[in-house]
Amino acid sequence: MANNRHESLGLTDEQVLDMYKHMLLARKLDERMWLLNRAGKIPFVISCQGQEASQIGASFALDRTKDYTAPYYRDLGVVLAFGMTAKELMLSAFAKAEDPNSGGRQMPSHFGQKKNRILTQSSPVTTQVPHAVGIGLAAKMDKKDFVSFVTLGEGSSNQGDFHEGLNFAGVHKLPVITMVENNKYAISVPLDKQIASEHVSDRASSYGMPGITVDGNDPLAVYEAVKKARERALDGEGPSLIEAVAYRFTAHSSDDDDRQYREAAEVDEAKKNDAILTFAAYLKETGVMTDEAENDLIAEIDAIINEATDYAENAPYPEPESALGYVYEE
Amino acid sequence: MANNRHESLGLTDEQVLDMYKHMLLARKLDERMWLLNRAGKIPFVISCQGQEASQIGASFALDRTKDYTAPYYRDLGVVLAFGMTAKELMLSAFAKAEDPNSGGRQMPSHFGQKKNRILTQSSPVTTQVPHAVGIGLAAKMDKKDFVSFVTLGEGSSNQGDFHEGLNFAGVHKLPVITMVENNKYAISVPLDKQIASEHVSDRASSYGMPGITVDGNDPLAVYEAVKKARERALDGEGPSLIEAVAYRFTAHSSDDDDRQYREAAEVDEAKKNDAILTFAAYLKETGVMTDEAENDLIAEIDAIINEATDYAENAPYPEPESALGYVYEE
Amino acid sequence: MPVQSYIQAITAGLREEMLRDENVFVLGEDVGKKGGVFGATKGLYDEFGEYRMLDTPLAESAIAGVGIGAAMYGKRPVAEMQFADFIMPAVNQIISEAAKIRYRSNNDWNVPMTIRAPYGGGVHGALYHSQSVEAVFANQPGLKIVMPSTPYDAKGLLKASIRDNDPVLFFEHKRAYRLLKAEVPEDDYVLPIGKADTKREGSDVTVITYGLAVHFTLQAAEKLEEEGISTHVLDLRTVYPLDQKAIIKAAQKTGKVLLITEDNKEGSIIGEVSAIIAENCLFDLDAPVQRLAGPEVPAMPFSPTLEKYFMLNPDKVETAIRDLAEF
Amino acid sequence: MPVQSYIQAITAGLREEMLRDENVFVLGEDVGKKGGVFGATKGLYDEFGEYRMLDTPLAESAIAGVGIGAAMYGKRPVAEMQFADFIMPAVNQIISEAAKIRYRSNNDWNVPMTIRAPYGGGVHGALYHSQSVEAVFANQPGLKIVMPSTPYDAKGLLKASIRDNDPVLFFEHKRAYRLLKAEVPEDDYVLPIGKADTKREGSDVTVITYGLAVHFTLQAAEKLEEEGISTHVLDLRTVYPLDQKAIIKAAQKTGKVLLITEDNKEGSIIGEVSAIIAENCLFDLDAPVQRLAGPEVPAMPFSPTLEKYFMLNPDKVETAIRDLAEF
Ligand SMILES: Cc1ncc(C[n+]2csc(CCOP(=O)(O)OP(=O)(O)O)c2C)c(N)n1
Ligand SMILES: Cc1ncc(C[n+]2csc(CCOP(=O)(O)OP(=O)(O)O)c2C)c(N)n1
Ligand SMILES: [Mg+2]
Ligand SMILES: [Mg+2]
Repeated sequence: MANNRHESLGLTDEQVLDMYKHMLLARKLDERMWLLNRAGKIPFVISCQGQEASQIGASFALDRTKDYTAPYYRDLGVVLAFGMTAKELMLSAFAKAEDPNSGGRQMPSHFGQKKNRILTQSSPVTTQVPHAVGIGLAAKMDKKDFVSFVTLGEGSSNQGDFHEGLNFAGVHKLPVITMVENNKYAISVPLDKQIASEHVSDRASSYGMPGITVDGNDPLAVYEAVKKARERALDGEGPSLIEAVAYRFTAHSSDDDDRQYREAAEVDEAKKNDAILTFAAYLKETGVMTDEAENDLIAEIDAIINEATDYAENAPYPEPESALGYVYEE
Repeated sequence: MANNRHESLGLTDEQVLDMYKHMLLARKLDERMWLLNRAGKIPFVISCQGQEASQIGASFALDRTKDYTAPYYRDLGVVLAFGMTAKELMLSAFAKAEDPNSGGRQMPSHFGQKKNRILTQSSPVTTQVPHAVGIGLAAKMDKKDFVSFVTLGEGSSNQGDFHEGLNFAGVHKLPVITMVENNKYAISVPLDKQIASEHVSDRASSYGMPGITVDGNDPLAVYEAVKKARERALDGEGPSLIEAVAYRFTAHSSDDDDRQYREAAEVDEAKKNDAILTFAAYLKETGVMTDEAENDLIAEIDAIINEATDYAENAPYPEPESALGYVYEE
Repeated sequence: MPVQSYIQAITAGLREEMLRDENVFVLGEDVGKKGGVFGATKGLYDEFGEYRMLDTPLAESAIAGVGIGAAMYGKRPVAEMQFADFIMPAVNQIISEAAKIRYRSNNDWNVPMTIRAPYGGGVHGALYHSQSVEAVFANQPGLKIVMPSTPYDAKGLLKASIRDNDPVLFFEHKRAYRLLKAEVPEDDYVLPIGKADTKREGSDVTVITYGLAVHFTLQAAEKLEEEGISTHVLDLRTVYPLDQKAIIKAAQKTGKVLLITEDNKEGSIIGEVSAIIAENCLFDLDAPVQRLAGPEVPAMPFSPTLEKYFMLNPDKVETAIRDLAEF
Repeated sequence: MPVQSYIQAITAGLREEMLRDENVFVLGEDVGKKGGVFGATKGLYDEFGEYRMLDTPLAESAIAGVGIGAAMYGKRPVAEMQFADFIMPAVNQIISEAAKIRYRSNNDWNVPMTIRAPYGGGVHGALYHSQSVEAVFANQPGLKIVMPSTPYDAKGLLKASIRDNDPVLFFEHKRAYRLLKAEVPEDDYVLPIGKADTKREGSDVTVITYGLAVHFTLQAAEKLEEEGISTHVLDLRTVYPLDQKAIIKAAQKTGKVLLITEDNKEGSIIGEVSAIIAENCLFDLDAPVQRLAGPEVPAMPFSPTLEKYFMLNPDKVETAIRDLAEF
C-alpha cells in the first residue's frame, strides 16, 4: 500500500474521495462542453483541463461556507467546489435566462454567484485581484474570520493590478490568498516571454508576503499550501502568494488553434502528469477508492452532466427586452 | 588624510569636484526657487533637496553624451548633469516662453529636452518607466550602445506601470537602469504605508534583474552602483534596479505643510547626513577641495543663479494665442 | 444656517455619512493624517481612525479596485483620487468593472461606491492639475457622474452619492473649494441624483451648464440683467446620465440656448446636451445652439498668459450670452 | 485589382509599411508566432523576425507605454490591443502621455505611434469583446481616431496612420474582418486622415456614420432606393477630430439627417456630430436630427436573443431612414 499522504494533512478518506469527485466532475463537464461546442450547440468553451487538481486542492483548504473567492475563467473546479451546480454551469454555457452567473449576459466561464460568495468576473484579466483585496480589507475592518481567495493565470500576473493589489494586501496585512495557476502559456505566449524570474512566486517578497511554488498536479500539495496560507491569514499575519504549476491541456479556448505555437509532443508529455489519472491511482493505491467505486462515480457524474445538459438545452433564452434591465438599481 | 574612495572607482579629482559643483548648483538653485516662491514671484516649487547626491552620483556614471534619461520631478540634479542650464531651469520656474522644457506650458520640474535626451515628463507618476523601457527596446533593436536611465520615487513604485515596465525590460533583457529615489515619504505617507517589503530593491527579483539598495547620501556609492548597472546593460545582460535611500528635506512642494504629518526633529536628524556637507567634507579631507576653492565655487554658483534669475524674470511670457499651437504636427 | 465654503460642505457631508453608517469609509492618497491635499478630509482621521480614513499606497487602480471589492462585500467606500487627472490609471477598474458589475451579474452584485476627485482649472495647476475628465466616463451606462456647483449642492449630492447603490463619480471643482461660500443646512438633507436644477429663471437666453461655470454664468447673468437681458440658467448637476426632460424644458423656454463647459469643446458633455435639443426641440429654437468651451488643446497650460487664454471666466460667458440674445 | 477581405487589407498595409520603413514594428499580445488572435499579423513574424513582430507580456499599459518610448526615440510602433475592450488599462498612457507629449513639450518631442484594436459586436463576444470604445478617447486633443469601413479604406488609412507623426487610434471592426471583401489596389496608396468620405450620393436623407454601420447603411439604402427613397451616406472615417466641413455639407444637402453608431447613444461620437449640425445648419434642417444607436446598457450581452436586440443591423437602419424620409 502506498504512503498515505492525506491523513497526515488531516484529510479523511471521504474528503479526498470528494476532492476526486469534484476534479472528475470538472473534467467531464469541460469535456462535454467541448463536444457541445464542436456540435455547434454552444458557441464558446474555455477550459479547466489540466488545472483541476490545483483548483480543487485549493478550494478544499478553504472554508467554503464563509470564505470569498474571486475566480478566473478556468476555475470550473473552484466554483463547483464553492457550490455552483453542473446545471447552473450548463445554463451558462447555453447562455440561458436561468444562468445564475449572468442570466446569459456574459460568455460562459465568467463566473459569479453571490449566494456562494463567488465574486462576479469580467473578461479583462487581473481586475479581480484588487477586488479580492477589497474583500480582505472588509474582513479586517469588520474583524471577520473569513479569507479572500483569488486566482489568475501566470500571464495575467504581469498586469499592473497584480502589483497594486498584492502590495495593498501586503501593506495592510489582509487575509488574502492569491493563487497563480501557472499553465505555462498565455494563449500562445510561453512563460519565458511573460516573466523574467524563475517562478511567479518570486514576486511575493516584493509584497512582504510568503511565496511558494507547488506542483499544481498534486491536489494534496496545493491543499497543504492553501491551508497554511489560510491559517496565517486568520492569525492576522497577512496575505500569501501561491503558484500552482500545471499545464494547459487544451487550446486556449474553442476559438484557438494551439498547433500554431506549440508541439503536440509537448502536450502529450504534459498529459502524462494528468492529475485525474495520478490522483485516481493514488486513491486506489491507498485503498480509498475501489475500481467499482470509480465506475459508480463515473456513472453518477455522467448522469449529472446528462441531466444538466438536457435541462439547459431546453431552458429558455432571456427575453430580448430584458437586455435593458439592471443597469442601475431598479 | 582620509581614505580616497573615488580613485579606486576610476574618478579623477576634477570629476569628483565637478560632481560636487553640480550637487551644489542643484541645491542652491532649489533654495533660490523657494525664496522666489515665498516672495510671490514664482507659483510653485518641488525640490531636489536631500537627493542631490543620488542624482549626481548616478548621472556621472552614465554617458551623458548618448544615454537617455527619463527623470522625475525632483531630478534637478539629473537634468543639470545632462546639460540643462540654470537659466533654462529658471525660465521654466517663471513659466516663460523660452523655457525649453515646455515653453511655459507645464509646471516647473516637468523636465524634458530632446537635444539632451531628456524625455518629456508629465505629472501622473511612473508613466515614464515604460517610456524608458521603450528607449531601451529601441537601443536593442537598433543595436546601439546607449542605456536608458529612469528614476521615480518609492511611493510611485507602487503604480502598475512600475511592474509592467520592469517586467518588460526583464523579459527582453533591455539596457534600462531604474533608480528609485527613496526619500521615505510620498507626500504625507511614510514608507511603511507604501510598501510591505524592507527594500524597494527587493522587487528586482520579480523581474529577473539584480537589485541593490545604496546610501543615497553617498554620491560615490550611487556612482558605483549605476556604473556597474551600465556595464551590465551594455554587455547585453539586461536591466538593473537601484534603490537610493535618502530623505526629503523640504515639504513635498511649496503647496504642502509637512508639519501636518512629520516631526521637525526627524527632519533635523536626517539633515545631519546632508550630502552637501558630508561630500564637501570628504573632498576637503582627501585634499581635492580647499576652503578657498569652495568659496570660489559658491561665488561662481551664486553668480550663475543670479544671472539666470534676472534673465528669466525679465523674459517674456508666451503669447496667449500660442496656447493653440503644437497639438498636432504643424 | 451657517455659511460654509464648498470644501467645508464636502467635509461636513462626508462626516455626517460616516456617523450615520459605519460601513462608510474613505480611502485614498494622503486622506488620513494629512487630511487630504486640499483638506477635504481634515479632522476625520482623528475622529474615525485609520481604517475609516485610509491612506493607501500610491496606486489609483488599486484605490478603485479595492474599493469595488469592499463595496461588493457591502461596505460603502468613498475613494478619493487626489486630482481628477490622476483617475486615468483607474479607468479600467471604473469602466470595465464598477460600471458593469450590476449588469453583468444580472443584478446579483452591485457596487455602492463613490469616487471623489477635484477637477477643473484656474488654479495654476497646468496640464495635469486642471483637467475636466467627465467626458471620458460619460458614455458608460452603469456610472453616474455628479458635478455640484454650490456648497449646498455639494453636500446634498455627496450624501446622496454615498447612499446610492451604484457607483457615482463625484467631481468637485477645486477652484470652487474656497471661492464659493454659502449657507448650508446643518440638518440631514439629500439632493436627487439625475435631476438638473434651475439656478435662475429668465426669458431671453437659456444657459445650460454645470460646475464652476454655473457660478460664472450667474455672475454674468446679473450684469446682463442691467442691460435688460434676462438669462435662464439650468445647472445639470448630474452630467451623466443627463436629465433630458429638464434640458428640453429649459431649451424650449427661451428658444435660444447657450451650452457652457470648461472642458475643450469637441466630445465634451455639452455635445450630448446639444444633440438632445436637436432631437427634441428643433422647431422651438430661434437661433442655432451655441457652445462656449475651452480651446481644442490637450489641457490647460501653466503660464499665466496661457491659462487665462484657456480658462473660462464671467466675461467670456457674458459676451456669449449677449451675442446670442442679439441673434 | 485583387479582392481582399478587410483583415487581409490590414495585413497587407502593415506589411507594406514594414517593408518601406524599418523603423516600423508591431508589438502586442500573441502578434508574433500565432499571428494575432484574428490573424491580422499572420506570416509577418516569419518574414520580419521577433523584434519587429514582438509578443509582449500580457500588460496593455506597458504595450502602449513602451510603444510611446520607442516612438519618442524615432521608431514607428504599431501597438496591438487584442480587443478594443482591453485598451482600458492603457488609458493613462494614451490620454495622459501619447496625446499630450507634443503639446506639453512645446513641439520638442512627438509620438508617431499607431494603436490598432478590433472593436464592435455581432460576433457573440459578449460584454468585453464587443464594445465600441472610441467615445472614451474622442475628447482628447492630440489623438486621432480612425475607424475604416471598407477593405480599401482600411489599408489606405492604416498606412496613413503609420506614417502620421502623431498618435493614432485605429479601430477595426472585428465582424468586418471576414464579412467585407472588396478590390484593394496592390500599389502604394494612402488616404487622408481627418477627412470624411461620401460613400453614396442621395437627395432625401443624409446618413452620417462610420465603421461597420456604413456597410449596413449601404445595404439599407439600396433597398430603399427601390421604394424611391434616395439616401446620401457620409462615412466619417476619422471620428476624432471630426471633419466639420464635410458634416455640414452633407447635412445641408438633404436637410434630413440620421446619425448612426453601434455604440450606445448617450455620449457617443454622434452626439458631437449632432452638435456640429445644430450649431451650423439649424436653418437648413427639415426634420430633427435623428440618432440610431445601441441601447443605454453597459455593453452588448451574450445570449443570442440579447445580442440581436442590442446589435445594429440593416433592418434597423432601413426603418430609421424610412421614418425620417416620411417626416
Ligand atoms: C486585459 C486583457 N488583455 C487581454 C486579454 C485577452 N486574453 C484573454 S486570456 C489571455 C491569456 C491569459 O493567460 P494566463 O494569464 O496565463 O491565463 P491562462 O489563460 O493561461 O489560464 C489573454 C491575452 C484579456 N482578457 N484581458
Ligand atoms: C498617478 C498620480 N497619482 C497621484 C499623484 C499626486 N502625487 C504627486 S507626487 C506624489 C507622491 C510621490 O511620492 P514618491 O513617489 O515617493 O516621490 P517623492 O515625491 O517622495 O519624491 C503624489 C501622490 C500623481 N502625481 N500622479
Ligand atoms: Mg497561463
Ligand atoms: Mg518619496
